[in-house]
Amino acid sequence: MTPVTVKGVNPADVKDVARAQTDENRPWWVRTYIPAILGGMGVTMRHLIANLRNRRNTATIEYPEVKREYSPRFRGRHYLKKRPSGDPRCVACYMCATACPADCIFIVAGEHPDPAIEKYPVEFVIDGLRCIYCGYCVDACPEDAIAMTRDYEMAGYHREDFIWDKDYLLNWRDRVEREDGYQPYEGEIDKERMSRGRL
Amino acid sequence: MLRLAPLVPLLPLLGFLLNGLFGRRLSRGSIAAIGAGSVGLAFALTIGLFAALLALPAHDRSVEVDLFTWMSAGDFRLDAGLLLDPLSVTMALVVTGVGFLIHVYSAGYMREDPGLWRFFAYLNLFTFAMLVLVLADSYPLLFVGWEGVGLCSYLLIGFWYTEKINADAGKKAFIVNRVGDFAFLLGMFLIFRELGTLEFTPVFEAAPRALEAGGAAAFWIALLLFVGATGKSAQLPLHIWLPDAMQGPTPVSALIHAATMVTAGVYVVVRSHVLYLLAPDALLIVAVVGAATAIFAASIGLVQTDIKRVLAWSTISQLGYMFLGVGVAAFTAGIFHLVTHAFFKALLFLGAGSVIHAMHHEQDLRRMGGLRSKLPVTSLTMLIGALAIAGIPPLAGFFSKDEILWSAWAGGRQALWAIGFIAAGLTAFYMFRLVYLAFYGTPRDAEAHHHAHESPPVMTLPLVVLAVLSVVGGWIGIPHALGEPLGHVPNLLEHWLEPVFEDAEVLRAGAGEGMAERMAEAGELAMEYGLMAASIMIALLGIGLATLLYLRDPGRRERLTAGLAPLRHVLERKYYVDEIYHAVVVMPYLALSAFLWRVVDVVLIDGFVVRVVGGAVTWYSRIVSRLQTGLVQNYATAVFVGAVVMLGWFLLR
Amino acid sequence: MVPLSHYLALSAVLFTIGVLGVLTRRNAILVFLSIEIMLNAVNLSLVALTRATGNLDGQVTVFFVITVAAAEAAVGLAIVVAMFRRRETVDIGRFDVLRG
Amino acid sequence: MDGTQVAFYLLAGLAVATSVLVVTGRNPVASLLFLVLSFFCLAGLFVTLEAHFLAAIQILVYAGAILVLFLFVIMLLNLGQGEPGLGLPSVPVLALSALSGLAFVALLVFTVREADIAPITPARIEAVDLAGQATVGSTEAIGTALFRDFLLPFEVTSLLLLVAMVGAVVLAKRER
Amino acid sequence: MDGTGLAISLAKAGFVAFLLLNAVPLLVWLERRGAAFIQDRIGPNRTSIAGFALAGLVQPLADVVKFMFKEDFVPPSANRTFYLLAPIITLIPALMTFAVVPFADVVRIGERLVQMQVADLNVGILYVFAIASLGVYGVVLAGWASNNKYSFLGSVRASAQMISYELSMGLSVLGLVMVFGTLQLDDMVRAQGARLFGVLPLWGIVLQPLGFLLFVISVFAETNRLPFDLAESEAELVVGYHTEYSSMKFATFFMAEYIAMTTGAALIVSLFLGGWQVPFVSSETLNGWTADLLGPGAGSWLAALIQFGSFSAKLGFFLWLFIWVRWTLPRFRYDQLMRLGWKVMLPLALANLLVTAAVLLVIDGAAGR
Repeated sequence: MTPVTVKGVNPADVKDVARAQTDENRPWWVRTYIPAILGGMGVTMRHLIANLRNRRNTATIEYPEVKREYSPRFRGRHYLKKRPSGDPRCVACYMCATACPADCIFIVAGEHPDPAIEKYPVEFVIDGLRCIYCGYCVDACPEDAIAMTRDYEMAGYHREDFIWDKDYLLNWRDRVEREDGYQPYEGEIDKERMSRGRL
Repeated sequence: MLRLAPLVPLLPLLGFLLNGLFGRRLSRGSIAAIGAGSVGLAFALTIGLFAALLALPAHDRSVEVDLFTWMSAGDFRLDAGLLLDPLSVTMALVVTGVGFLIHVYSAGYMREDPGLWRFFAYLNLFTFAMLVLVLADSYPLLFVGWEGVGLCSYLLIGFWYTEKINADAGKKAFIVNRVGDFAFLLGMFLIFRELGTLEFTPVFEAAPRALEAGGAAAFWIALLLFVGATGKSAQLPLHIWLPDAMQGPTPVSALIHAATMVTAGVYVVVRSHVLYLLAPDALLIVAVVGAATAIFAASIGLVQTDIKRVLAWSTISQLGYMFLGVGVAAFTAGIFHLVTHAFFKALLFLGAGSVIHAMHHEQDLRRMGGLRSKLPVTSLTMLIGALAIAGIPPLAGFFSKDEILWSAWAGGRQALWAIGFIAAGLTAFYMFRLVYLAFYGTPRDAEAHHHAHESPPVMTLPLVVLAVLSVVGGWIGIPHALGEPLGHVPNLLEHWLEPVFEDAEVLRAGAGEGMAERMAEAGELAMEYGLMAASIMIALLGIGLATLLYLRDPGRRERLTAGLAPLRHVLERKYYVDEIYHAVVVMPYLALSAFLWRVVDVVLIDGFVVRVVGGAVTWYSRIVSRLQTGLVQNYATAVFVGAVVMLGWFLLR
Repeated sequence: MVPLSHYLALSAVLFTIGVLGVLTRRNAILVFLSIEIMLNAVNLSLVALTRATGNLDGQVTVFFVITVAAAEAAVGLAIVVAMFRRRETVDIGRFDVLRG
Repeated sequence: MDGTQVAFYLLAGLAVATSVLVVTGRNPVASLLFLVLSFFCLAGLFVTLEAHFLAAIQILVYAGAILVLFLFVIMLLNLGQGEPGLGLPSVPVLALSALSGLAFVALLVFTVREADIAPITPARIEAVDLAGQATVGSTEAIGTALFRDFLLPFEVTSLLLLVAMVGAVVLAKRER
Repeated sequence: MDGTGLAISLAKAGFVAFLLLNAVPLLVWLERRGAAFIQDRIGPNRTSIAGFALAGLVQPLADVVKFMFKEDFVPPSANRTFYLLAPIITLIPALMTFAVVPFADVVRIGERLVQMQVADLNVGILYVFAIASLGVYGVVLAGWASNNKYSFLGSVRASAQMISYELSMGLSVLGLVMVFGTLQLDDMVRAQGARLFGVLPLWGIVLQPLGFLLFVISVFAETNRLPFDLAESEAELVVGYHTEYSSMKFATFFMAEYIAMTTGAALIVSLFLGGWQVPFVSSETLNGWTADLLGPGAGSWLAALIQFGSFSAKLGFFLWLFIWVRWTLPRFRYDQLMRLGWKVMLPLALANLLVTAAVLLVIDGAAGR
């Protein structure tokens, strides 16, 4: 039998490792596995005692009271930004709906009374159950009208609760305080880096 | 202390279990330590037993240690137990002591063998079985040990079983032994029929009362037991297995086929001496067979070229001596020779093993020579062994052999004495032939000689110990004739064994032959000295002849052998015994088998019986099968209804 | 105290129930179960007789009966399984030829 | 009517009832479970006869091992639902069996009544206990009997079990 | 048996049943909290009654309520009778086994000496094995009656496992039976009051260390606890034989497992750790002290209480061991399990038996029997 050689590995070493791992070459007390079992039980017991002494080790976050601090760029539930007048900043350009990979944004455009603004969304609906929270809509928006929050507590009793219409998207943050999450990039754009796929 | 006696056999058994079950996983060092250590401990314990027995008054030195009820069927009840008396303890000392030395030696000799664990397991098992044999308190238990040692002998002869010749040798030993064992069993059954028990103490108490001295029952019991002994101790005509047994590893040859197992036959006869004294005819047969074997084997030993086979034939011859001694009712002398023989023959075998080891498994004497310078310790110890077996005073062999010869003479068996006497000369000759061929002269195989080297201390140490024993071992049994002038040196062994043979004295006195008188009559000191001198002379003569022919003048040897070619041929073919057996036993057996197969089976049974019976059944069943529905329940219902009817008839009648 | 005869009568009744099971059922498993009932009926009488006579042999026999029953169950059920493999049924009415 | 009597009649009734259910049942699993119950009753009866060791063995070996084996086979062959063709047999066979069965019981009971040795009374128990081994039915007594008087049968039984084991394996092994 | 005796027996049985059934929620709590702490978590601590969460102890109560009120669902293809019967058959043997475990020395009530043990059977340990061997029925029936292949596979595995390890369990105890020369648990416990060299308590674990190890492992296997929980291996068999069980029927299996655990631990304690023996204080000494303190009647009660405390402490340790091991060791593979059972445990148990017999023989011989 020709020995299998791997580049950069001395076959002699491999043999030694392989032999060291066969059962036959271990002393009998090791092969009863009792020392190993006791060692393992020692590990678990150490953890238990450490956790009994102080709770700082525990990984648990006691959720409703304590909340995990997420990244400032966390992509949670969307909201629509308002103009000072209270109208949505959205101009119903369909950029976000086009960019959306999950196809979850539904917009009906309407003529805006203000001639400075061409259009406005008559309807603007996001299907929260289809949305994959990728943030492309935020990037796509030319008007900085849509942004994301750090809200992840999205529970509901009915599927309909997750169809967020324009009114809801504009106003829900007034009812619940939520920090801003992912925002459109506002700094200089390095074209070269972008071309390499990094912003 | 005596209560610990069961541990003596149990320790080797434990060693066997440890090595046998876990040997594969143990290191070679621990295997040897377990193997040798268990026997060493047993030896130490045996010494303890010996001391404890010695502390008792002489007449109480027979202690039975009950172990458990072995079997009970109807009125027959047999307890397994150990009998500790001077005889059995002497044997146990030899078995464990020599056994221990050989175990130690084996650790060196078998060091590189892959089957080391198996080897030590078998050796330990053998030691266990042998101890059971010698310590047993009944014939059945003795027989267990007897068969156990036979089994181990078989296993160890065929230890290197991958070669057919070894396996065949093992089988031969086993089968030849069966013949003897069968007779032994018959002897046991006969004892049970006549005396109703098989335990030693009651048997020997009842025997003089229940058995007529010189009667047929006693004769047959003694003879059958002796046939068993000839099988185990390789006496004529069942000696053929022992030379072949040399195929086993050399320590095995030393332990089993020289020092212990083969002497079991002697032990049995001595143990049963009460029965033998009741059957003088059987005793005579023992003596004759012993003497015949002694000279027969010694003569074959003259021409063997395999170093171990020389020793094997020598062993057979020496066993013949023991039987000769026992056969003239000199039981002490027999046991004495057994003990000393164990020392020097084990020494010779181990020395031979050392030579073989040095020569890289070369056993042919013709390819050795000049090894003295290469193997100083081995050659020196071998020389001591050869001197001891040749019967040169004051080495061990001299005292024991001479006592046997003297007993033969004094017992009125001058003819037997003469045979033994000549055999002693032959012994001295072939032993020195061996020594000269192996260690002296010029190397005949320069290549092997060049590579030869002395064995490691673990092998030479047992040699040295045994050599010392071969020198001083005889001093425990210095005859009165010599002891008195030397300042009242007592015959320790005789004194020690005396309680065992007390009853023998009584019986002997009453025996019809009147041996005691004859012994007294012939027991003149002058005669004894004379015979002693004669046997020294013949030993020296044998040595001198060997020196002349093999050391000084090999040319004369050539001429001599040319002149004696036919005799030499006969000796080399071992008197054609194997061939005779082949012609007388094997061939007829094969012919009978062929007859049974071709004629009885094929023609009679298959041709006639089967066809007729089968036809009849077919015809009948065709009629009966109409009743069969094939449903078991229908039959069962019929049976049940029938049973109810019968029950009703019986109960309501 | 219950008289011995009551035990023996009970044993007889149980035995007969077992016999009838063996004779009438065609499911091999149930036949086996019925045989077990018979064995146990006999065991009961043996134990009762042991109690009445003070001779322990009866109880020892029961011990052996139980052991043998275990052996019988093992072999019997193995046969049933082997038969089922061949015939896809345990109806002993279908096991009516000596050929496999 | 003392405790033992109550226990006897209760257990006897239950044993007969469950045994009948075993024999007449349609579903093998049900039959088997009734048989377990029946064996429990028998174990109870053994206890009333002071045979504690056998009672324990009865449950340990019979209920705990042998019947589990049956259960396995029933389940593995999937006979649990009962086969339609395996109900009770035809009327003549049934009648014949029932008749002979009745006759059998009648005969046995008749015999037993005739051959009644002696009622088991406390005095008698005491006499038996004194005469016999330490306590009839104790583990020790049975062990002594097994290993002294019945040693050979005992060893033979072990051989029988080995043979049965080998036989079962050979029989049930799938042929290749 | 007179009225008082009957009442005492009933009281003892009631006490044991109460103990066992209450052990279940405690164990559930211990298991969940223990697991959490071992895994650096917190465990249940939310449920509370009037603001008292009692470190999560209220959670099992909530669980009980939940089990009781959940929908009692029977799979349509299941065999209804046996499906319903199986959990009960599993629970009963688990409960019954404890009957022979003694939990304190005798107590004096008036003139009467009362054994603190529900049933003092002269086949003691044999009874335990007999009843334990019935546990397999529940498992087999549950798996088979569910008519679900995972359940069935689980039950076949579990029963094969239980039958295999029953052997080594029985054999590992036989050594101890030989040493003590009795089958009765209370005699065994009493015998363990002796001392070795006047120092070491002569507990079963000292006499039979190997037997102890084998027995503990067997008990783990018999109770289907990790690392031997092949029967329910969640990953492959979706919890095995009780896959199809829900609500109170599932809870019954759950209870059976924990009660079996308690019983197993009680057996380990009684056989190998001196049962109710207080270490270094013999029962006589203890009774003497308490009698001096309170008089013979009440004194025996106090002594029994102390002994019960000792028993409970040891029991608690082993119950904890069950949990501890569960959260330490991974599950065996099935072939490994069988190999361990038949090729390691059984030969070891037999060897242990042989060696014990040999040693006893030698000791008896040396004692000049």
